[in-house]
Amino acid sequence: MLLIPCPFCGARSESEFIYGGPVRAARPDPNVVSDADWVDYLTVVPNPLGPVQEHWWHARGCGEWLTIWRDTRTHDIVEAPDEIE
Amino acid sequence: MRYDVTLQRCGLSAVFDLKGAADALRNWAGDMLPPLPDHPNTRTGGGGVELYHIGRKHWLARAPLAQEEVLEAQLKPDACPAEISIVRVSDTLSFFRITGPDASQVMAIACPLDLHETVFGADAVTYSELFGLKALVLRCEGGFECAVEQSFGDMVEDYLTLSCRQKPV
Amino acid sequence: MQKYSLFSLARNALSGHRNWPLAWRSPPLKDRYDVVVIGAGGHGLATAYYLAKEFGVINIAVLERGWLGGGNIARNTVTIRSNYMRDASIPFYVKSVAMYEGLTRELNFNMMHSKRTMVDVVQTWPKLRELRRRQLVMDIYGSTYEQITTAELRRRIPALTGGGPEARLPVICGMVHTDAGVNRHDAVAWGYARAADAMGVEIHQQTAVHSLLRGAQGAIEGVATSRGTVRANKVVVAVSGHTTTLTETAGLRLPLRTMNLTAFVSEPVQPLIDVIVNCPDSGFYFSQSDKGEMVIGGAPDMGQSFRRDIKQHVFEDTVSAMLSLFPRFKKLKLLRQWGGHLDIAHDASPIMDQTEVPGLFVTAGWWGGYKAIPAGGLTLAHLVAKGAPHPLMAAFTLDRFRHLDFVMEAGTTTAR
Amino acid sequence: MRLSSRLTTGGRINRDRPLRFRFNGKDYQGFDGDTLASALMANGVRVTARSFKYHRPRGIVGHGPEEPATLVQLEGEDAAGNCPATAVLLREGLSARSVNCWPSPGFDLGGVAQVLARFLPAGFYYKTFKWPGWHLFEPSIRKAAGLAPAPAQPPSSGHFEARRAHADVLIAGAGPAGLQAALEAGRAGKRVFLADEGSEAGGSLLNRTLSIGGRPALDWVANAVAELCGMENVTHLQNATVWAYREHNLLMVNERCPEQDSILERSWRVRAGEVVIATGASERAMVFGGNDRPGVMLAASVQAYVNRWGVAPGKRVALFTNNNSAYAVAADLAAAGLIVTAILDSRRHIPQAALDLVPDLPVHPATVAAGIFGHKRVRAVLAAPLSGDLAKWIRCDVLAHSGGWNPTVHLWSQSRSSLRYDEDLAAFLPDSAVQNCRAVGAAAGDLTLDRIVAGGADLPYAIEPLWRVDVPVQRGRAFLDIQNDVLVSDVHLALREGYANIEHVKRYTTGGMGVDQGKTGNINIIGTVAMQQGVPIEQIGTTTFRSPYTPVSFGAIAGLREGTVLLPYRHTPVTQWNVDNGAVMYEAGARWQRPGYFPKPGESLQEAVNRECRAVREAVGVYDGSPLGTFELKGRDVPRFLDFIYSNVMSSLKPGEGRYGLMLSDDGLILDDGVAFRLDDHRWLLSTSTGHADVVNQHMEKLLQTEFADWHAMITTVTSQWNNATICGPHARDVMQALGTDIDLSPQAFPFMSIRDGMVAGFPARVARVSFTGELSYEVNVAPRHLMALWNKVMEAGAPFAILPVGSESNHVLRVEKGFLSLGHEVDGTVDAYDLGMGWVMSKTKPDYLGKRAVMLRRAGGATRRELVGILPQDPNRQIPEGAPLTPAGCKEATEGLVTACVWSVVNQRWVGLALLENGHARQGETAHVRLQDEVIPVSITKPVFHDPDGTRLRS
Repeated sequence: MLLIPCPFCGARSESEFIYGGPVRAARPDPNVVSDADWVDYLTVVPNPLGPVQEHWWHARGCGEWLTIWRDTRTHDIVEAPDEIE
Repeated sequence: MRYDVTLQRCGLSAVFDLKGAADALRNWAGDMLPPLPDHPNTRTGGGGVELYHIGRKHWLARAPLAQEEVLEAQLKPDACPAEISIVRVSDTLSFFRITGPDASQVMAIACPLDLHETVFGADAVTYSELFGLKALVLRCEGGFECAVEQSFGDMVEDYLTLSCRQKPV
Repeated sequence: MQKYSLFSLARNALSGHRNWPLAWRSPPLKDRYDVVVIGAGGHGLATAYYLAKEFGVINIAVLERGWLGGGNIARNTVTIRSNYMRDASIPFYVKSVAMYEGLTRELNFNMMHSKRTMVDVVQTWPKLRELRRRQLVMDIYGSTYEQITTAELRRRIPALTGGGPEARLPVICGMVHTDAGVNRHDAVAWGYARAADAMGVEIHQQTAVHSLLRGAQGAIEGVATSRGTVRANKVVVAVSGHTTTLTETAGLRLPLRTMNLTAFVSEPVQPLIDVIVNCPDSGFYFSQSDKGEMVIGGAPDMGQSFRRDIKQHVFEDTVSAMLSLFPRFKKLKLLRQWGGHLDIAHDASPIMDQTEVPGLFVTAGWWGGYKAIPAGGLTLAHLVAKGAPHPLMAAFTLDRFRHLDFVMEAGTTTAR
Repeated sequence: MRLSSRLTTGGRINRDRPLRFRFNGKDYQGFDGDTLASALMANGVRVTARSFKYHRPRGIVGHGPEEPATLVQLEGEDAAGNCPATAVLLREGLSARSVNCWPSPGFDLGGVAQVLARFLPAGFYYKTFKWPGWHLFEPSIRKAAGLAPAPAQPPSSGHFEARRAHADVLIAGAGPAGLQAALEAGRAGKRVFLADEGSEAGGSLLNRTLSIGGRPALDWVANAVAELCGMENVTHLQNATVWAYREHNLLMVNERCPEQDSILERSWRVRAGEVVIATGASERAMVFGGNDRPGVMLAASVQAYVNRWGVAPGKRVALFTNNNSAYAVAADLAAAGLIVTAILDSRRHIPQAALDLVPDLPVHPATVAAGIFGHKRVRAVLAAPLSGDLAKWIRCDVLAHSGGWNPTVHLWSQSRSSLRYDEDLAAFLPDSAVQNCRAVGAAAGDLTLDRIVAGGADLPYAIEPLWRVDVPVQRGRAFLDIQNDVLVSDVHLALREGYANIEHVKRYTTGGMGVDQGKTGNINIIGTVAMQQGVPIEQIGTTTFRSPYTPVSFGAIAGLREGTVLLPYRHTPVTQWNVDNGAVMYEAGARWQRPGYFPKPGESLQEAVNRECRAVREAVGVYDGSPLGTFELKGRDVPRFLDFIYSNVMSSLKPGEGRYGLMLSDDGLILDDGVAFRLDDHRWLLSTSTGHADVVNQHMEKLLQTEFADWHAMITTVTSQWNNATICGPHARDVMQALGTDIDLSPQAFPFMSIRDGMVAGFPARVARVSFTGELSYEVNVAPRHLMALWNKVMEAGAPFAILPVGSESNHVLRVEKGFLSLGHEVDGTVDAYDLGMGWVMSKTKPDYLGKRAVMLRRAGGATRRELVGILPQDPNRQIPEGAPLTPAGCKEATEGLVTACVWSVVNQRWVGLALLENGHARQGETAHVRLQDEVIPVSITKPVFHDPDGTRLRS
């Protein structure tokens, strides 16, 4: 169970959060992008053996959506969001 | 042997959900509310009203139920400007009090938070978990106060009862 | 290949077991093969075996970075079943179950296949509706699924004493899938390895593939390994969990995410449960091994991970769910737990195809691919040898993503 | 033979508190402070178990959780199986029985397996029992499986508890190193959590006779414990095993017999800033012929029984070692009055310091134990000089052996920190840490007290590894794993057959896979493999150290968390009324318990549902719609936000108006259907399906916080602030009037799909004209505190119109008659709005919204679509099971659709259904075929609406 740094609440137990998936490329303009690129955007996500940037929702906390960089090999959080003060 | 605590299921409080930029809120309701807490997950109080800073640009104003109509009249949820959101949520929260020497032991069963006084001080208030449910947790005289979504009230009562081996008073 | 039998066992016993031959060789690594299979797990070994047996392709190297049979096949809960929902899936799994039942004879290696049926413990009406729906579609393909009363359910699983009328989710009824079974996962890996080796397939352990090599025209040309370059015009990637790690070295993007699935076993106890128990509404399933251990699995953790980790809260949910239906297990002890990583496709259905890189084949997205090993190996071998998809796996090709025609089986039971 | 082996003095037992206990049906007596093992030994019970595969007689080997041989099952109140006798604390009335032997360990019928032993080498299962089929053999083989039976029922009294703790430092182990670390951290004011698996602190010091600063080491322990006890910031637990080390310094602790007697076991989930691993070391066995015979024991354990429990495991003890630690043991035994008949040391050169400890004892350098004489107990050991000189038998009733020491690195390894092989200690040691943890004391390789505590006096440690005895004169079987009966020859066979990796060896031979997880034996298997392959041991590596360190009961892991915490339950203010009025309640999504139907006595489900449906169609009904997800949205950008998340246009709504819409995911799947109302310029109210409320909330918050952070929209969940009673049916307006309201109810002033605030029956209310039944319908929302009162008034006001409460079953029938979709039924992840005949909901004017492009792309693919149709069984009285497949001409082949719902229509007096059917829209009027297991049912294909097709009633 991870200890996730929430910018508002500080480090909290993973059980308070809902996983929001890896951060994807910016959403292309669906009116200009090709079919292949659109499918790629919709279905392919980064799956690195190493740090991945991902969304977490502090659903049973302050409600913040935050992103962290987490190493998929060790689960170490290698980059945390800035704290709010 | 059972834990040395007193468990109470509390009645309704008047609660208003406040969202928006701090100064926008001050402009609209500043004089009717205590000063906005400036640190995350802390609270201020005054005039029977408590103000909990429980999220980014997010506060809860809480007062005895008797003050609900007065607050509603003052805060005017329907009339407030587009920049801020004020919603009456008094019925949404079901409050419990766990007090007594073993209160923190019972909380350790229910909640993952580190509630040690050096970490969770007298003015601390935050959303966390109670038996896996989203819950408001704060310190009160001699123990802790918690609130869950009203519809889960009965379940949390059952589980607090189970945890401290005694019924609420 | 030395024939294993009671007689060979007795004969060897008299010579102090000093004359057993190697189960497989460790030949020198050549620099070229017709086919290179990456990954000596269930799917990799089965693919190599059927390539040799069914399609006469024997110049094959199976490259394994660790020890053969050491990946997910060493970590799974050996549940073999065919109770799926879609026309695209059911016949494939029906075939796989049938192949498993004949595997001991086919490979002359005791798989200890035990066709002991799976019993679903149903606790919600929507789940019952879904399982009934499956029952009627499965019947079309000859797979069995029958509803039984709660009384019958409790008779078949006496240890199921929870879920009474007062329970949070009272048991409604059971569904019985008589085709389901379990077997010995090590035997599957070793049996395929031994049989493939006997036909000339080379298995190279401790041989890590670092990258895929493409030629000037972009077609696959071979692989770079910890023991040097190995050339082949056909390369099969069968490395559950690490699929994208490898395919990215060829500039290929696949709709796969890698995540954790954990399992655990109890202390060995005397026989108590003789079916596979699946509790989809509570979120766990288990069976009792011949050694007496309860082999228990739950839901995966959705986060991406290569850590082979155990998520304490996910684990506790599974244990709590189990105790709510099997309270007598409170004093039963956890003996061993582990995690495995597997990859899941965007629509949670498997991917078996030749990729846009000519000559590069993948078999991936098998969360719970154990039950699919024989049919997966056979149909992939067909694709590799003939260049055209086998009808049983046509729905699992990458082509479905071109128009987002997903195969939606996700979450159809807890037992994956 | 029942001679007492209790020494007259000594031991940390309370001789004034005798305890009676039963073992295998015989009564014995021990003392407070005993373990079951020490008590059995004191009573002269030597054969205490039988082995798993060969059923050989076994005795007690160790003194702690590492015990490989003697497993017992506890009977009675605290029934539990497979417990090492060495870890069971003796208490009054304890009743235990050895596992895996019948009728008794002394006379075990299973023993015949020994005769067959040569036919049962490693892996023999794989080679045989194949013909005619495994199923013929499995039952009998399963009978032999397992050890103890599973506990027959949960503990009848007492309960388990699981709680959290937070600490600056967690220290695993309260031996000298752990106590030392706890004192330092405690004095520095840190929050310390100290957990030790033993019944008292002190670790190995409890078993030995060492001194610190010239005074008994146990005085130092007592002082340390007392000082820690005085520190507010220190939590010190005994009988508490740290069994798992997870990511981010989360550790699991299992506390047995905590202070409250009502608590059976307690687990702690401890989040620690730093972890100190002070778990000590465990002694490993020597591998030689007959090393499993009762009386062959670990040297340090013999020492422990003498010093800690005042028990003499035997009268005449021979020792066999490859390291110094056994010399301190010999000295202690001699001092306690036992006869030490020989010390066999495989080393040629023995350090003088060791010899000085035992000036008068017969030491045999360069000599190994090569066999044991005696079946159910040791009578002599065969001492074989490595020189090849004549081996000779030496009398003894106990052989105490020490193969050296393994630092207990389980937790270290579980933390994913690395190990290295240390040549000098011939053991794997902690190397580099990957989490914030450190190992201290014996766990870190500091095996002697002087290196741990200042002033500690101890014999320097030195070892020359001997992985197995390999001399020609050796006789008897040499065991590597005495719990799973794994022999050296088994490992050789595995290697011979190519199972060369240590993991293969483990799996092929089952070595180290027993309840003890190979704590004493694994290293010897690794050493044996290394010897056989002629490679250095570090190249072989270890097998994975998995949690738990020792077995933990599932009850303790779950604590209170049974079904209900996993599956919370939610109530509305009307829930109890429903129950009191005979409703059949069940799960209705999002954890809500809702009434299914309200049967009268003797009434069937169908009869009750028909009655409720008729009420709604012909008069009036009411249901509790409170669980619907409700959200208030506020802000300037709400309109464009709603236009983006709904497939149709919401921004054009005027205050007071509402609109039904679909939410799609960006890959074109239907996420939810619901209604959006505009309250005023900047305030909106969203109503979602019950089951998807949380998902929709997450979806909206994610978009607003991650994609459109600059858009100004704020969401407040008001599901439990506005509960409702939904009044539906031709007489709904009459009931509203009777309730009394200041809202103008005329269709002109308050039309379908609009919302009004006002007073209803004296309560502040928010009334919405939505309809899930197809009838005139008012959703009266009030604060939950008022709902019950409102409900009673509704029943009152409705009485003249014969109002009935209606449950989910009737709602289902009513919506099917109208062809309204249900996410669980018609929407199963494959259909889109066009398939459902709702193309109108897919805006043509909006350039972009979630799911638009995906749906276009998917349809452009040209794959055959399954489209929503109505079906009428050609036999009107024929019900069709929901989910039944439709196949071409009803043949047993690939399906072309399925029946999503089939209900008895009270308005049509026949069964009607909805179905998804390939190209269904174009097949109106045709016949389709439902394929059941042994039946084909023809159905006519119709439009998916069976009541009030143009919606005049719901608009009325």
